[in-house]
Amino acid sequence: MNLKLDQLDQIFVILNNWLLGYLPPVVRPLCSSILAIALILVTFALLFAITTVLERKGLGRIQNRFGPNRVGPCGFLQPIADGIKSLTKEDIVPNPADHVVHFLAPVLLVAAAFMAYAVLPIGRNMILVDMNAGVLYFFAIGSLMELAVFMAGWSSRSKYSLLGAMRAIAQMISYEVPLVLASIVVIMQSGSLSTVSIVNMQATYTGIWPHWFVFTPWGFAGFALFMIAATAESNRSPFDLPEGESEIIAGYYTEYSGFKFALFFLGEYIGMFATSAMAITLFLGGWSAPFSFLTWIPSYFWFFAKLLTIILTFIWVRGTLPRLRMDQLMNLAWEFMLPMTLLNLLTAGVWHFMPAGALRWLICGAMVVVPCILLSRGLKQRKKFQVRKYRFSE
Amino acid sequence: MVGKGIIKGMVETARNFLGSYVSKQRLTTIQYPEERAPQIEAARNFPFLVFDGTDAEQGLRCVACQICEKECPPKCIFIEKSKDKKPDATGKMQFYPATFNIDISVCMSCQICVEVCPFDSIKMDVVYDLSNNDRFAGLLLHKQQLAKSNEYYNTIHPTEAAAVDAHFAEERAKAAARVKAAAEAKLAAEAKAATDAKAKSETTLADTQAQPVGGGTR
Amino acid sequence: MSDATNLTAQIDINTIPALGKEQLLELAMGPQHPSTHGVFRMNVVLDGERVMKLKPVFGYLHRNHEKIAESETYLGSMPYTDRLDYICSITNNWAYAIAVEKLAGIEVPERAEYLRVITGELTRLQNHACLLGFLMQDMGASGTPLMYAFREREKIMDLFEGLTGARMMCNYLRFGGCRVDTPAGWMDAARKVVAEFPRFLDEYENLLVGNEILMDRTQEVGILSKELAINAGISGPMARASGVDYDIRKVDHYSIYDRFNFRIPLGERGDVYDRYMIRFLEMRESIKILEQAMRDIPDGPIVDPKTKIRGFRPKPGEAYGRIESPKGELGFYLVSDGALNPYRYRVRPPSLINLTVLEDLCIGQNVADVVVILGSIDIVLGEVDR
Amino acid sequence: MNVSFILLAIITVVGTAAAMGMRNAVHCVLALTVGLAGVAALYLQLGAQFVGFTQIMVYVGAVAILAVFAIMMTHSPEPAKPPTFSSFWTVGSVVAASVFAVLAWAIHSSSLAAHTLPPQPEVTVQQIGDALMHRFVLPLELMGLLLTAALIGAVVIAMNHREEIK
Repeated sequence: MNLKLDQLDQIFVILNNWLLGYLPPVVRPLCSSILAIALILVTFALLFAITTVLERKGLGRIQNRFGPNRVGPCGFLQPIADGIKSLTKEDIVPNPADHVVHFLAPVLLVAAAFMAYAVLPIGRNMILVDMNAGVLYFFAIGSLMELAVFMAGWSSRSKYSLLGAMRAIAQMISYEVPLVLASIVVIMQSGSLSTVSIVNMQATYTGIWPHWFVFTPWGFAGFALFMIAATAESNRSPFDLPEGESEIIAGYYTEYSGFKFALFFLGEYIGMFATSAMAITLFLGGWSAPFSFLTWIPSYFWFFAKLLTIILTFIWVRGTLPRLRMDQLMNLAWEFMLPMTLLNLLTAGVWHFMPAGALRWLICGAMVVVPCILLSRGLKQRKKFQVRKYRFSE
Repeated sequence: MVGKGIIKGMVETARNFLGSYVSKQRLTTIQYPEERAPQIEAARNFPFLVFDGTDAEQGLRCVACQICEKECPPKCIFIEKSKDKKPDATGKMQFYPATFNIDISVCMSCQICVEVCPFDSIKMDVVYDLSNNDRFAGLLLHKQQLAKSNEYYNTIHPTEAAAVDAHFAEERAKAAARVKAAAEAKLAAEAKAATDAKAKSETTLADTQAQPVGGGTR
Repeated sequence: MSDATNLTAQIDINTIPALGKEQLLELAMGPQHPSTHGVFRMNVVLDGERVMKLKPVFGYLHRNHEKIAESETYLGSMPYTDRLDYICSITNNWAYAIAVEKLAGIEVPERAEYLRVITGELTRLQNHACLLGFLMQDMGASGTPLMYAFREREKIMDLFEGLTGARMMCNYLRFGGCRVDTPAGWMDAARKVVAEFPRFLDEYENLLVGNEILMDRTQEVGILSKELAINAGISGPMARASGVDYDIRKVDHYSIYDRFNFRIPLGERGDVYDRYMIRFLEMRESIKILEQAMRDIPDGPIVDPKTKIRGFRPKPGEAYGRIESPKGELGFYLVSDGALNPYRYRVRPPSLINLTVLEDLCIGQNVADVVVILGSIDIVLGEVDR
Repeated sequence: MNVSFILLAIITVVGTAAAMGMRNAVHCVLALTVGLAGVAALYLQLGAQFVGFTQIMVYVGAVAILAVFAIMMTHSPEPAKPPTFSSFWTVGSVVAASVFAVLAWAIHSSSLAAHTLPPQPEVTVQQIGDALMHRFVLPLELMGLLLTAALIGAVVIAMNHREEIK
């Protein structure tokens, strides 16, 4: 029984090896990577399709309406209709636009977004490349997306696109700092930049409890900070200023239509999944099960379950919050996120050198919570915002 | 503490998310082609012409007095009076509209034509799926499309139609009495009928003003 | 403020005291823009994202309302007033009816006055609910508050349909009363809607009133000083948010408003948050009025029997009728020369006059604030352009 | 060498050459980005993952963006049309030639030129970290101090600027 479950867990690895067995050894590495890449492309494109439906339906339910429910069972074939629509739409390129760059921007965006998956362990032994510098690779690829966004905004020759691109780049650069700083605590603790060894470290258990980094004070703070920064990095509400539709139409992709527009959507969602997957890898134990007695469930199931949970949270947040303003966004990054991530680094160091026990928990917890409260209170007081009382005239 | 308001909001949306699955109060959407909103009696959309009996040509109540044409604020009604006469709803000989067109692309559903009509012949319809491929000819409704039976009127506005029917029954009874009287005094009949018609139109007018059409008070 | 005939009006960039011309970005927000509340254009000059100058351009929706009314009978203009501020048609009817009643000296029966107050306050509820939703939409809240507001508005519109036959273009009031009386069961349905409305307000309060992002976005943004509000003739909730204690329901005591016990909320700062909250609090006061009116409504005729539907000719003279519409002071000025149609017909639209201070509110703010400020003014382009 | 090296070298050279030759400043930056990415790929080909990714992150992600920002801040809508030959060419060639000479001398005199490459050990990030933390700890800490000071300075400037607006 146990053996069979293990086989189920490793089914993709086994299938891969079995298929490659029929090929001459010379082409095996190449074919193996092509197979894996194709699988990742298909899986995450499919996840994108499902997410669009889930998002629209979820937002619909949050807003007390149905959401798409006409195409296919419960509207779940809606992405196919959307895809056909965007494929058959006319591809309009503005006349003064820089045609080459205008064309390259969505391609680069999607390519960069997909490249990030190379170092994300989707399941046990399921990773494209186990790199020594995996985390570094991820952030390096992430910075390519900024370039794509700039290219889109600049090449459109539209003021709205340009404003959107400026906003997007400023936002992505600002939030890359806390994003990287928030993930450094994990690297400090695990002593490795390899995503595989980071997950392997977390996939051990004390009793039934896993050693996920999120279950430590610095890990929790790091996770929260990482998620806030990731929301901003992937331009999700409430940080969706670059495409703030009520202000600058659609931001940097205002002048895109048809399938290129769809590619931007694809790129954004794929990027969002990638950052979420990175958060899972760094803090939520990657593919490891939340309890030791649940380890018999295949590892990739846990990975996607965690990913879906994060996506649903993104949708929930989007359905609730209004958008921030540019200066407030920047203030949040530089005045709250940055000091907090730096303090979190210190906390992680203290945690590392203190003996395990309740005292360590207490001190490190205080080191995270107290500055957070002080900082947010200080910011709130300086801005003087409050729920006001009103006078009435009879 | 920063974040309290945000968390409160998140709880509220979660409540609505779940609530939309259990409570009809939260999910008010009606799935249009399959489900339809319940018919509201007072609803109004575009005008139509009422006819009595089965023959739309013969039973048409409209006497082509052209008041509605004159009073219509956007001037979307076009009437051409007939040359000959036919008996109207109370059996009196009247003109009838040779042409009666309403351009519903111009009509703004204000119901003023209904309020000013002294003959209870133009009423508001409730149909709303009137989309058409031809935006000019397709939205110009002619007499044949406009004429709808009194039974139909009774189904869409029962209270109002009952009042109108009662009024007509009274008028018909009066007219019958008049016919009877006319048979007794044949000579004076024609002159008398002329004055009666005038009087009748005035009483109807006063009636419409005192108790406007459309309400449930009558 | 703007020249409707000169739609291509551009800003003379040389008049702006700034670093230099090449630093500035001219941006035409609208007429095709998601958050201009209709067809409206703002020619904005930006330094980065700061607004240095703003020129509102309107008139895209101009449809000759006043001139049409001068060639139309008095009654014939009534349905056209629905289309001024198409969110609150009944209050438009009301202001026009008051003007004509003053002109012709018509009395309104008791029950009709109560019906007017009830429908008018329901209109205020739905207008304010929608406005808060639209404002949040402009702030990028992906439509959730707007959909909640629309859910409630739907209930009020169902009431309007049950009473007047139409959901938006009610065309309900007549000179000297109302067009129809309430059908059976309507008043109970209305009581139910009004009784349930506070629940929506509580929900709204939970969702947004304490929200930090909302406070950050709206507080100290778009401040309208009390002096400017008075000098520019601002009225309605916008003036009251700046602390001007001016509500025509209290000032004029028109209709039967002096019989009801209600309060006027007043703001201090005059920023977007105050304008937002004043409307929120006004809804609570409206509910109070509605509860009292529904309790006290007497039986009786609903229209003055003396008024004629056809051939209505007021004596020569002039009259100005005004009410506190949800957006501010809505007035109609009529001159009669004894004919079937008014000699002069003029609307004092609150949206237009409140909009005139837009540039003063926006200068120095962010682009993102411009749409929020515009949203907080609460305009309906049907009324601005007429 | 092998095919991939030649390919990457061509990309790098073409990219940097295009960066010099193109008229539109933004195109130049984009071409330069291609060149820098090519260099990063060369690093990766040599097995230096850390350096390669840092190259992408710093040069493609940050420096290129900084460059386009600088161009956009000072941009004029029409790209200026400088004359094909300018007096700066001589100066430029002299600088280029001297840089080339210095580099060529350095390569020539170094042990690399001996054509006897020692078996390359796999350099892991761990080793780089160890080296930084033991042998080069003082320079690293100094650099870190400098950068942290810069970062805090940036924050302080940002904070002051906000109050100035008010």
